[in-house]
Amino acid sequence: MATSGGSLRRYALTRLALVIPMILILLTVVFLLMRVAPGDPIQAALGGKLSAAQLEEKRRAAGFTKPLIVQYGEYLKQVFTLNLGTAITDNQRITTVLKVNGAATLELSFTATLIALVIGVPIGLRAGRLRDSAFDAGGRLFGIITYAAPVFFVGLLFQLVFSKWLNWLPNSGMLSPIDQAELPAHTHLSVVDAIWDHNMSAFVDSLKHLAMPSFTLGLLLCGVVIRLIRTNLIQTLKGDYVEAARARGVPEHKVVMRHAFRNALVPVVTVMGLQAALLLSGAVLTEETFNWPGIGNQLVTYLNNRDYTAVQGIITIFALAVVFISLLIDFVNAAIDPRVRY
Amino acid sequence: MTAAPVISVRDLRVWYGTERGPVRAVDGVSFDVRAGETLGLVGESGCGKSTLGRGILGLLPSGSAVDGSVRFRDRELVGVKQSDMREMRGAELGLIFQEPMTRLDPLMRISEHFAETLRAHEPELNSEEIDARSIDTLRRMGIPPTRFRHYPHEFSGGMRQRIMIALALVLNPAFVVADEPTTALDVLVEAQILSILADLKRNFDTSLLLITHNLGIVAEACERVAVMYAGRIVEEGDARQVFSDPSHPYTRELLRSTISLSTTALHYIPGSPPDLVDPPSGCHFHPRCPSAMQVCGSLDPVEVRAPSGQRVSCWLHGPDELIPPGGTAPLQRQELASADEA
Amino acid sequence: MPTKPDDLEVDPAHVKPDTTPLDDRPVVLDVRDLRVHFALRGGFFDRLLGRSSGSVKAVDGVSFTLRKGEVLGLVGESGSGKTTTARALLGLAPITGGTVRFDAGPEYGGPVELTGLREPQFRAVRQAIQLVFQDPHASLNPAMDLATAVAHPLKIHHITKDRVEIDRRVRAAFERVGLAPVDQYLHKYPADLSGGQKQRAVLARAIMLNPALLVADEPVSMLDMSVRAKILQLMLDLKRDLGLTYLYVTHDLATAKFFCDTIAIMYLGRIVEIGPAAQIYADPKHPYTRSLLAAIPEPDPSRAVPRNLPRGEVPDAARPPLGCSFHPRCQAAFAPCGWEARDVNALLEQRWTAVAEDEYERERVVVGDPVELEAGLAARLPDTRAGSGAAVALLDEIRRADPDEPFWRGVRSVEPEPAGVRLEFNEPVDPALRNVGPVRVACHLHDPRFAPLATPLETP
Amino acid sequence: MTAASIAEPGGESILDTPPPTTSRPRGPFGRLWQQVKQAQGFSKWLLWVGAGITAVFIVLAVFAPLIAPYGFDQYMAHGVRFAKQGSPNGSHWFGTNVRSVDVLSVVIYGSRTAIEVVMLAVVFSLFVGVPLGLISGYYGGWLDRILVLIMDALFAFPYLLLAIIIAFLLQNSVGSGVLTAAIAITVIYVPQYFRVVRGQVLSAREEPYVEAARALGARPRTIMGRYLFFNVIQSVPVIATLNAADAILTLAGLGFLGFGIQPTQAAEWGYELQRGVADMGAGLWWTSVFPGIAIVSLVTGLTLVGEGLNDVLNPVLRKRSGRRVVLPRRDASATTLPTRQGDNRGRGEELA
Repeated sequence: MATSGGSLRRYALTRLALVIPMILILLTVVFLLMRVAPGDPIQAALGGKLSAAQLEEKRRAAGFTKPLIVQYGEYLKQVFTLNLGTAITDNQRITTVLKVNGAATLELSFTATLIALVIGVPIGLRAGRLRDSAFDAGGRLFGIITYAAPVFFVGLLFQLVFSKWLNWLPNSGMLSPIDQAELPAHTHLSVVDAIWDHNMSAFVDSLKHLAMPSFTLGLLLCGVVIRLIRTNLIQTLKGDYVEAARARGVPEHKVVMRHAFRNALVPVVTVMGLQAALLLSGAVLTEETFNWPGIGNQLVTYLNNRDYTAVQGIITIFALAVVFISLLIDFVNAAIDPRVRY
Repeated sequence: MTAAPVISVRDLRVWYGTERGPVRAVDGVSFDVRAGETLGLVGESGCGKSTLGRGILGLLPSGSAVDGSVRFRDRELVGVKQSDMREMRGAELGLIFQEPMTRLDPLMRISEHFAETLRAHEPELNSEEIDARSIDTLRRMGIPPTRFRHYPHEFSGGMRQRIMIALALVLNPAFVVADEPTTALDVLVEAQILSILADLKRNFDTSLLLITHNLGIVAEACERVAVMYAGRIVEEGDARQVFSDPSHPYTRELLRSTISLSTTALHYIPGSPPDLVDPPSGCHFHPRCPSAMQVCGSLDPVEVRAPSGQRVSCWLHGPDELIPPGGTAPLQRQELASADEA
Repeated sequence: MPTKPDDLEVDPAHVKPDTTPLDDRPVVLDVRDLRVHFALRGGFFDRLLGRSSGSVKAVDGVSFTLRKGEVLGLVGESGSGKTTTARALLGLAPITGGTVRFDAGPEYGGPVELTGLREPQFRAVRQAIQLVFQDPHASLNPAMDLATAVAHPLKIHHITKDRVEIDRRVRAAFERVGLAPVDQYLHKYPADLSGGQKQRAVLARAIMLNPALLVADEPVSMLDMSVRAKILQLMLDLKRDLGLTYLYVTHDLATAKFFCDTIAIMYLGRIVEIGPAAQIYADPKHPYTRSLLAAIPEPDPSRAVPRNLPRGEVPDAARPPLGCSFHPRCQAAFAPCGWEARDVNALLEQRWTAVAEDEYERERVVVGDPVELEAGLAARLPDTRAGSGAAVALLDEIRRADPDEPFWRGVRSVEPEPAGVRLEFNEPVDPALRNVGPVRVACHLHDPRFAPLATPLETP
Repeated sequence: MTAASIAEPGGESILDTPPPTTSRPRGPFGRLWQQVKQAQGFSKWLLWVGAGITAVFIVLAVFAPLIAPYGFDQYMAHGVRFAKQGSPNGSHWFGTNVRSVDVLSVVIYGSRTAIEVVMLAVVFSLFVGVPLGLISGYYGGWLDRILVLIMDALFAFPYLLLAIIIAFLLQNSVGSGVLTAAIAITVIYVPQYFRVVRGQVLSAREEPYVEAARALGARPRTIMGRYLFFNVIQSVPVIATLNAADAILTLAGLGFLGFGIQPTQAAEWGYELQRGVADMGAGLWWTSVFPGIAIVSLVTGLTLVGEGLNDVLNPVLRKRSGRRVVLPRRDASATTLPTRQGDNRGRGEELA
């Protein structure tokens, strides 16, 4: 047991090696899902617009006539060469979609996570510490209701109040058309681009556009954060080492923050990593509600157009994102918990 | 005995709530521990000995009720403010736990545990002083300085218990409660820890309340012993005296049923310890006592000084003037069903 | 002084009616060179590169025989492999080597070789061998009432489906273990019972199938002092009445002394001493047995004596010491016991625990923090000021401070090198069990080849 | 493998207080009910308020045809077409929507759809997830490793996207009704049951009572059925209720994105919200606010039940006791004698 000298680097290498099978499994799942689909992707996307001969030509060009195993190999090759193909319906390269729309999604998710943490962590901490107090009850109810309210409904209400009635914030979109036209896309993150360009009006405009979507998504995540922190804190506060710290006369706030909270963080971070799935799902709905030009919004468009290639490409991106996030989470945990590294 | 008591407990009661009603874990207990003395508190599981130990340090679950008096030197500890109690814990009153494996925060280095403890009570210390004092205390417990910055999981159970003892002693408390400190350890390690505890008063001039279920440990490490049964101390006195000439029937039966290397015949006490939610009337031991009299089931025994010098609460030792007429007749009991015994 | 209740007192002489000498009774269990090795689950990276991450030798060559009606005590600390040995006999831990011959007589189907049995075949053996666990609470299914739990072995082995018959047998078993009046206990759940009652129920379940051998893994260690004797007594009664044979696994030498005919002391997967209980307690031969016996706190203040305890703790079974596993802790260890590179770390740590802070700092500068030394017969201690000879001087100083330290008996040579100092050790010899009087001991002190070396030793 | 766990004789854990003498009703459901009844304080409030809300929706769902004033796709009555996007009034309390359908009726019939889908999905995923978890956890080995990888992959995948794709793929073969939605939702919840049950099995498998069953010679099937199952499903009620809440959100999400149940098949709240987006821009709030409130209420109700159950059933969160003890005054007890005349030592030295 007492093997000393295990290093973070060694752990990181091991963990990285594990990524490969995980990616392969996810890719296989994606591929199978898309290919066992009944019906013909080309027919579905372009049927009616082209003649039968043209469709057949397209089919061959897209490789749908080859055996499934060959298609699978080609798909994997595509992914590992970071070329996800071209959408059938609008001829956009999926990598371009990732760059442009992905940035919008990133901007939204990042801000929403930040909001969720800023609101959720203090509430969860206090609720867990003052278990069964009025604050705890209130905090839990707040968490339950924010989670229970679908993002699109909250979004609609926000739109009704802040946009329609109060007229404070723009109803939808990422930037006003005028800023959209002026602002060069360095990163496709509108807030960052505005700062990059020292463009004050675009900066304010982008923040105004960001406010409602990010709050909507943030509130959803916030419910999860409160619940997680509260439950895990209650658990770690019962820990033997917490009682031992109290018995040594360590001040209560240090007992809570240094012992209980830090130990609670390990499971919290793990579950938060799994909640990446929630974040991305919520992002799709939020983007749809606020017409935010994110990747989820784009996905829905392609789905409605029956564009299999594009859908497959975007799903692949999501899958890779999930793997990346879980990797990140494990590294964070290894940094917090010395036991993980062995 | 000339030394003044460091801890003086009078008529202490600690009850805590359960769904079935209050548990009378400690129900009117009095004893003293003098400077540099080790008092063994011995009893079976569930007799309230751990609750008593924690009650002295004010470490009780919420919802517990405490009354009576605990005086530490010239300060009353029952009813003292939580913040004052915290300042005394660690600095004046130490606690050593049963299970060393879980008592150290797994995310903190040993050095950080010491720094936290010392900073909480002596904020004027700088980090060199903290390190020097911690390493010195650890060394006296047999932990090499090379392992000062290791994490808890890199130590074995015995080492962790040594670290826990060092953590309890680094502030030189005048009084330490050791709650079954060796129960979770192997017999050789147990012996090592016991010899460390026996050296305490030589090296640290600390008074010790050693809570244990093991009479052998009391014989080994304590000058005086208090025997606890069902929330009360039934006998207390010089360890040699109590072991060679027990005054209370429970002490006597407990000694006889203990299996040791010199045991030649099996002996046991019929019945099992009572439920402390609803303990028997009068002397709590009377249903199991081979010497029970009529009075034992109806009146609480009064503490008297036995001829051999120890304090004992048993009607066999009087005072005769308080026993109602006919009270000394043997108690008639129903035959115990054999399974009630265990 | 009231008189003691004699009816509760049991003279152990009365519970052993079988007067046949132990050696003449049939052998029920014959274990030869039993090995239980667990492959260490290495990191993914190791497996990827095909690196073996070794194995834990939980049980490493254990041999003993158990005759009908005998009680064999398998005694050791945690990590000694005693529980793994017990579990292996029931097929709950994989037997990776050796032979285990079980022969409880024709009524149990004659002799069986347990090594190599597959799980379905083992299930039949488990009618004849039963296991009692340490924690009576955890070994009963919380969702099953006592009657169902005790009757379950009958259903599992398809003994009978007749409800009346099942009920009769369950009641008989309850009576037998003292859970009476039976009706009061039949439909209780484990959570409603005290520890002793639960252990009685476990025993009732164990005797349901009329086993020949009962493996009891610390059956009383979680019970209160005042209850232990009752359960031990019950076990003795069952043995007498049902003709059982016991393998009693425990860390508690006191109950073992009372309970067992034969004692086997285990340390790190091996038996270090085995023999008749009376002999072992009267005249322990192995230094480990001696320290165990000396370490038991006796409930008699007048007998408490200062003792010379072995240092340190049971080492990691994944990387056991060379030679005799006990040598790093043994005060009597000498040249052939297996001294090696890893012991240098222990020596330094022991030194630095004893000396003052400034001295420690000074010496640490010379040789640096102890690094994890691999097992081996040569150790190189670095010298940060190469060529100054400080490391050699430090070793000399350590030796001068405590010339009786057993470590030095294992050192063959100390050679200064350009960048430090090289220590070489004597060739390690694995101690084998050998007859010493009526007992068998695995210790070089009792080996005539080495015994002459054991007296204060001249070191090179 | 060193000094980890040996006997703990005085261990104050298991044999701490002698058990109560009365036997309690048991069996898995008896035990569950027993614990639910013991809920106290806020947990009790959570449980009962949640159960109340949920019960209201169940009543609405069961008796929808009797309660709803009109059918879920009825846009005219007595030969008169309802107003298009009419505001709430006496005959249409919640107004009418863009299809001239009565919003109140849609909301009521929506609860029927929601509860149908959720019940189907929960039952399906229980039937798939629990046995898989049991088998995977008990046997371990390569089967376990493969199942875990697949389930983890499914679990980590954005669940809404998964549901969309499944629904999208099933559209052609199964259609776009209740069953498709239920299957799509089942696929995303199976991994949760699998993970939880497998985790519980892994820890229960190490329990001595399971090893004892093996030592008795029980077959794996018996061990799983008699020893593991009832001890492992303790946490299933909690996940099932929380998942049911979650499933309603997923169903609504599917509807909102246009991949859910079509309005010709059944009334569905998410779809109504999608149609309401345009109305909202025009200030017509009622077409979306009422279905929205219905979603929030039902999800809240189910979540409250789940949280309440979690408080009660989860051993980690369960409190040992809620009641404060008040010590009776000493002199109230006649048997306690205040005089301690026998003691003539220690007392006098009380203060130095």
